[in-house]
Amino acid sequence: MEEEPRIGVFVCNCGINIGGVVNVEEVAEYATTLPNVVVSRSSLYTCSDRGQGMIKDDIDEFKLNRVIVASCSPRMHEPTFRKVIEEKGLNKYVFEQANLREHVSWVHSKQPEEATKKAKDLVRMAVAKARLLESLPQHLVDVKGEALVIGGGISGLTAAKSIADRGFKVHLVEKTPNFGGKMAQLYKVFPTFDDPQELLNPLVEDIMAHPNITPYLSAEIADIEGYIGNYRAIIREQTEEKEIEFGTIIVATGFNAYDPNGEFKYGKHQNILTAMELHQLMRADGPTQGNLVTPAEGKTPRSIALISCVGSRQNENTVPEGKKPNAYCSRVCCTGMIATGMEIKEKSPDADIFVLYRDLRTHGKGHEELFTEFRQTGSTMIRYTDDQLPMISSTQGAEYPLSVTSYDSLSGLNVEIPVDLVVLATGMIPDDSASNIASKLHITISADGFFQELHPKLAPLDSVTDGVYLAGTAQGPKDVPDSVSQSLGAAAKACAPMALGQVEVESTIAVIDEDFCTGCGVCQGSCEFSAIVFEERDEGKKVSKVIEALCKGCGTCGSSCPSAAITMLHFKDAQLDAMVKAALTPQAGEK
Amino acid sequence: MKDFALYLGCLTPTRVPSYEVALRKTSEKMGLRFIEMENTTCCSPMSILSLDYFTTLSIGARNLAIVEEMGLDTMVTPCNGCFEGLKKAAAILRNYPETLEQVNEILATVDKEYKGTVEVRHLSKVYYDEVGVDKIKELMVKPFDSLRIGIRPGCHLMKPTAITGIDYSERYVFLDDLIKATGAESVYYKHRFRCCGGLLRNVSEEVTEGMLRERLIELKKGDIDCAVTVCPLCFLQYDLGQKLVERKFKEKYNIPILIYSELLGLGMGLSAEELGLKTHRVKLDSVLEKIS
Amino acid sequence: MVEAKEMINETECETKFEPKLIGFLCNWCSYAGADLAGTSRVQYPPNIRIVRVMCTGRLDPQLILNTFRYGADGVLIAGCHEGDCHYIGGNYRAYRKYILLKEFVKKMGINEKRLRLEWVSASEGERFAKVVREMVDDIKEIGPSPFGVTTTGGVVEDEPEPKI
Amino acid sequence: MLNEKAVLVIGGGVTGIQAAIDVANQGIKTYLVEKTPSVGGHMAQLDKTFPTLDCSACILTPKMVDVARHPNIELLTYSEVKEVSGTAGDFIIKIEKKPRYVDATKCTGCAHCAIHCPVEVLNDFDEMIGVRKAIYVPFPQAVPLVYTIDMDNCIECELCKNVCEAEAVNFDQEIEEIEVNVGSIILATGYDLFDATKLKNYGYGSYDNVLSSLEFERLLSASGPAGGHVFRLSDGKIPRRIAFLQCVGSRDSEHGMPYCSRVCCMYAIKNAILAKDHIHGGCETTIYYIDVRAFGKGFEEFYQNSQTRFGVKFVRGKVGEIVEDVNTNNLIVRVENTETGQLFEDEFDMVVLSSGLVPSQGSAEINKILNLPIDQYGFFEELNRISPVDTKIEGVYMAGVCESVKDIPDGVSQASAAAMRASLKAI
Repeated sequence: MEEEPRIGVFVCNCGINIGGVVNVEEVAEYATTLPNVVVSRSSLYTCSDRGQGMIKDDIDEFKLNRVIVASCSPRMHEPTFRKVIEEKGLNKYVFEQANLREHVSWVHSKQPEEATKKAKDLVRMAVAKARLLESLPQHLVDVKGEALVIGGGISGLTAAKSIADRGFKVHLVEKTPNFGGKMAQLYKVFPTFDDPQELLNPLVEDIMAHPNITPYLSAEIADIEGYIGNYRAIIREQTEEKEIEFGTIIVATGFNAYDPNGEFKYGKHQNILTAMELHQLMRADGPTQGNLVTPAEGKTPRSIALISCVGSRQNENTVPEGKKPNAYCSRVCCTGMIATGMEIKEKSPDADIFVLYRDLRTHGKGHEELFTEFRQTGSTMIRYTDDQLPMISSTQGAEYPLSVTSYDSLSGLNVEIPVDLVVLATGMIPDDSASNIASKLHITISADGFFQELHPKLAPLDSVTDGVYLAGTAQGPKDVPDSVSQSLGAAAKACAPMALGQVEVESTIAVIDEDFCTGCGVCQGSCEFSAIVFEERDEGKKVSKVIEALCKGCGTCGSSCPSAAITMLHFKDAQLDAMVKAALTPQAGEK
Repeated sequence: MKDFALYLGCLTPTRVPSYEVALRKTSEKMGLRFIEMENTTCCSPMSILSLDYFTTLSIGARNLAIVEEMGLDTMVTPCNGCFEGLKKAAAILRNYPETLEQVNEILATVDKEYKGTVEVRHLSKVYYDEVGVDKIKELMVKPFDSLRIGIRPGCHLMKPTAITGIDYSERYVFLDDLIKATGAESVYYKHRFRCCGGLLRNVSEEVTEGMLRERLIELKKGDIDCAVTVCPLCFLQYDLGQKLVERKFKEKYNIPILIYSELLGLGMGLSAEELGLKTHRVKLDSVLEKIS
Repeated sequence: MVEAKEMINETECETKFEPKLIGFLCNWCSYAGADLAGTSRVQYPPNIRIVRVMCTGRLDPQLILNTFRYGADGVLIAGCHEGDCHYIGGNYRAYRKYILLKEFVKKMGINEKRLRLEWVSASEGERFAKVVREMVDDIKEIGPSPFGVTTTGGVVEDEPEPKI
Repeated sequence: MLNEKAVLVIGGGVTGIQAAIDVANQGIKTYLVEKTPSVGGHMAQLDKTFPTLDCSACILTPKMVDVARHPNIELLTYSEVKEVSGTAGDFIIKIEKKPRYVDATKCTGCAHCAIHCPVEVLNDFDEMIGVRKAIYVPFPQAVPLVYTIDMDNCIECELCKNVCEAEAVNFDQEIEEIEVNVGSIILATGYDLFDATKLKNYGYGSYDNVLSSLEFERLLSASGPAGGHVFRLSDGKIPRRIAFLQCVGSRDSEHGMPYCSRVCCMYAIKNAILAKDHIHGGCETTIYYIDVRAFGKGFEEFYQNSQTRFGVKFVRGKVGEIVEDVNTNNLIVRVENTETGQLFEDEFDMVVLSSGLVPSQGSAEINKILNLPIDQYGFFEELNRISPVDTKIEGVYMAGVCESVKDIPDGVSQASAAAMRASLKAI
């Protein structure tokens, strides 16, 4: 905007909060002496209706094109006052706030003179910046009312169905030929012992028959690009490729079972199974029609050992050479193991069960009760320690094919258990596709290899990229209900922008002056959000370009540009420089 | 094309003769050579598996041994039940040598030995792999374009996939291709993979008919001209069972049901009479009209 | 020679000297921390003038140098703790620049104590106040900035020269 | 663009806040009803949160402000649901707004009134450790930042009325009843802390230096009654040895609390670390546990660090009883170390009980109106394993601890989930 700045300054008493310390009248008076200030007033509560009304009237009366309120922290009321001037048709970015409460009156309450002096300085700084403020265009991006759900396990299915029911189109991509994921491979789900198929089948059928859902099976994402509201991807299903467009993404790529190869003699003897393998064995559609028999002998097992924390809570000393330890707890194995124990008891009541655990973490709804019930089956609990892992050896010709020896920290004894079957309660590891997806979507991966949420406490479903949301075990180990909750939640997150059809992206973004840009790409390296890309100009010159929708406006690129080609809107070098100069050299900031 | 040992099982010849007719007549046209098996017994019945593991396996092993004696390596059966039972037995006997040993001890009492070489295949899969979609297209002389078909693969053809080795997906089954090959359209409808309740018929009329009714309702919703299966038991349910359900619940469905081999037969120009389709309880007129 | 410069300054103004501090605070952590100092009424000397930036990563070394050029006796840069940056890693990038800047500032004959970088979270109001107190005390010891003395005389009027 | 149908969220804790925001963000009108004067719930009471040691207020306050500022959210604090009729898609709700005796539109939260108010009352927000005035905001960051007169304690001296420049105090305010029509309801009525006085052997309530975990949180909190300085309530001395007792009112069938409260292990570890951090000159912290249930993302790592980096001591054993030394007010805990099998006594300056979570009074009250099926403890029952936020009444959903005990991330995830389900009934 070329027109001469006309600034209005409104100094707030905030009751006695500011006025009690700072001489507000004096500050307001002083403001009139500053360049381009055409009106300056004080008021008791500028945020009150009366105060706001005063600002509006003055905008009309004095044709203000900049407004400064000197009151509380902008983090408190900047949005309030921005709305006020917007109602008067001014752009919200021509507002500036000086913080006279949190940064002056409340922290210098014993020094009124200094406080007043500081208040004047802050107002002068605000004016210096305000003179250079400019209206910024509002950036709205349209959001396509379609979502991509990656992964067709219970999480992906749940998310897809909700979004579709909400009225948006969903592209559901599953890499295997079937929906249901890992849950479909289970025998029963704890602690209620429901048949997973009973829960899954109706859901899958709804999905297949849903008018809003396009299912892709045995499919993969060949390519994906874009930003919130405007993504494009190429899906490869069997042989044919299809290009689709969508606005939001839900990542539900799930988990893999930890591969215990090289640990606990796994793979060395047929009767040493992982929990997943045991589930297969116990299923009615398993190789033995659900008959629980030892793979080697085809006999009903008389004695079974269940070992927990296989692939969880590891450290360098507990994993074989060359294997990366998983430090985290896999969250479901303990209850899973106890549930398995109950199921074994149900199938062969005479079998003796030995549970080897470290801490028993039956933390979910009804889990502890299940554990209590299990203990009443007279099974043996053995608490091993991570410095003495249980040892398994196969005993040729003995009555029992296997023998487990372990230290029991509760009795302080070393125990030896002859068993027919050993079941390893293996933990969860991220799906193989995780790192690939992460780099494709510019989302981060946390130390444990699972996708990293935006905030571990309050934003567990958002990724660092707007429009990309996390569901289920892709974000970290969890059981079925927790996965479902997460995926329903992720669906809600995805529905929000699609329901509104548009999202406003902050206008305070970085812009690049292509004439200055030498195409060195330093800025691209400095951008955490991959918001800067190369663009080919004619005569083959490469220049950096900011993708507005991706830019979060931190300005880091600006300070890293060796050619000073990047301007950080609303926090321009000149604007900050003016503030500093005004702060330090009063006469420079005055008329 | 190599020869296959044909294991009909009990149900097909005794209760679904039209299936046997169709499979024999069509196989000639497709150049499939089936050799009869003699002195076979009940397959390797899952109904006994839950009672005694080794007995079941031994029965299966005996049938499989016969194939070896014939100097063949592949057994083909038109029945889903036989298919799963024998396929499973073959798999277990191949994967668990100790088990095979114990089974052979039992077989020795009837002077038989099973070496574990036989592969068990389902008729429909033989159509798909050996004959192939293209060949079938060629053989079709009747226009099925207008025909909307809901497939009914039957559980024991598909599951457990690990053992049956049949790639099955909610989205797509090889049967869809086989249907398309005839020129007809294969329609997705709910419950296409759900149990028909057939095996429960001897256990509880209540349950089996309740289940079947749900299936029929979903089929009806799919608005299809006829259902097509490859399983004699499914067929019995949807054909005979349909009548019983209609009577019991005082409802009318009139969902014609065909066996895939019969569909092929019709497509190849064989007449309903030749195929003995008159043995069906549910009238096929609507379908026959559409394709004539 | 650094010491020499500093000594002159100290002799010049043995009279009560109030250092002028500029604080560049990131919007998400440190500015909020300073606000908390206010809401919890923690007192600290009124020598600091705070400039809000969205992220410390945005801070251009040239801006800092200008700040000294205009006569600041001390510059505080405060951002989110490691790993808490609202923009993932802006604070780390600020830290890199800071390391180099400190060297450079020394070469210019400015006592390195005048430039300080601190991680102050939104919950550390007390800590923010403490940092300001310390800094004010430190700089009172050192005396005014060698560039500060010009404030009475000619203000550096010319605009910052372009970088290229 | 706003939908004609609306959604009602009951409970203004972090779960309710998240649920309201996620519904409103979909362009659906949302009513958030909270019975206390401010939103924030238990999370606002916490000092820091595990496993990141994030300051609770810093991450929660922005959300509280969001919920208050959201154009689609009508925030009804100090209000209670009195009546629910109708069915999914069309519920009629009667809500009672209790009188604050302060005009919310005028009050600027300047605290002037409270400064002059002569009546001091124990502050329930501070777990009765600190005091507040009869005219009060429960805590500095309260949303809305509007003062409330607690009439049970007010002496009606009207000093507040006289000093209020904004002329906001109004003793004539009366109960206001409003009626809203919504498509669906989300319950987020949270939890209460298990009342440890039921466990006579721990002497909670009679020994000054035996604290509940929430009391300890308030001691730790910088904005709490002690300004973040941990001291003994008996004599103001700084505790040098603190014991944390796990499974107080959890995994305890004897006292009818068989379930695991899921969060105690982690908050105890967190508080043990913070105690070391807050107490200058050092402090020894010991945690007595049955199993350490560090199951969430980053929890196990946090647990390991607490031992290796911070030196928190862990002893496996459930404390049998606590005895107070009448002269020193020190506490002697009697316990069997189940790893060594030895019985022993140890003396501490302070003992913190990691009390479990129980269904809140609020849940029980709202259920008097809704009659939802509840489990043996009073948590609402879910429809089935893959509908964890659906109650057995269509159109009524739930999130957070009112369904079952869970930590904050699981709570807010569930909140978003409930928002999804609820929005389907409001479109």
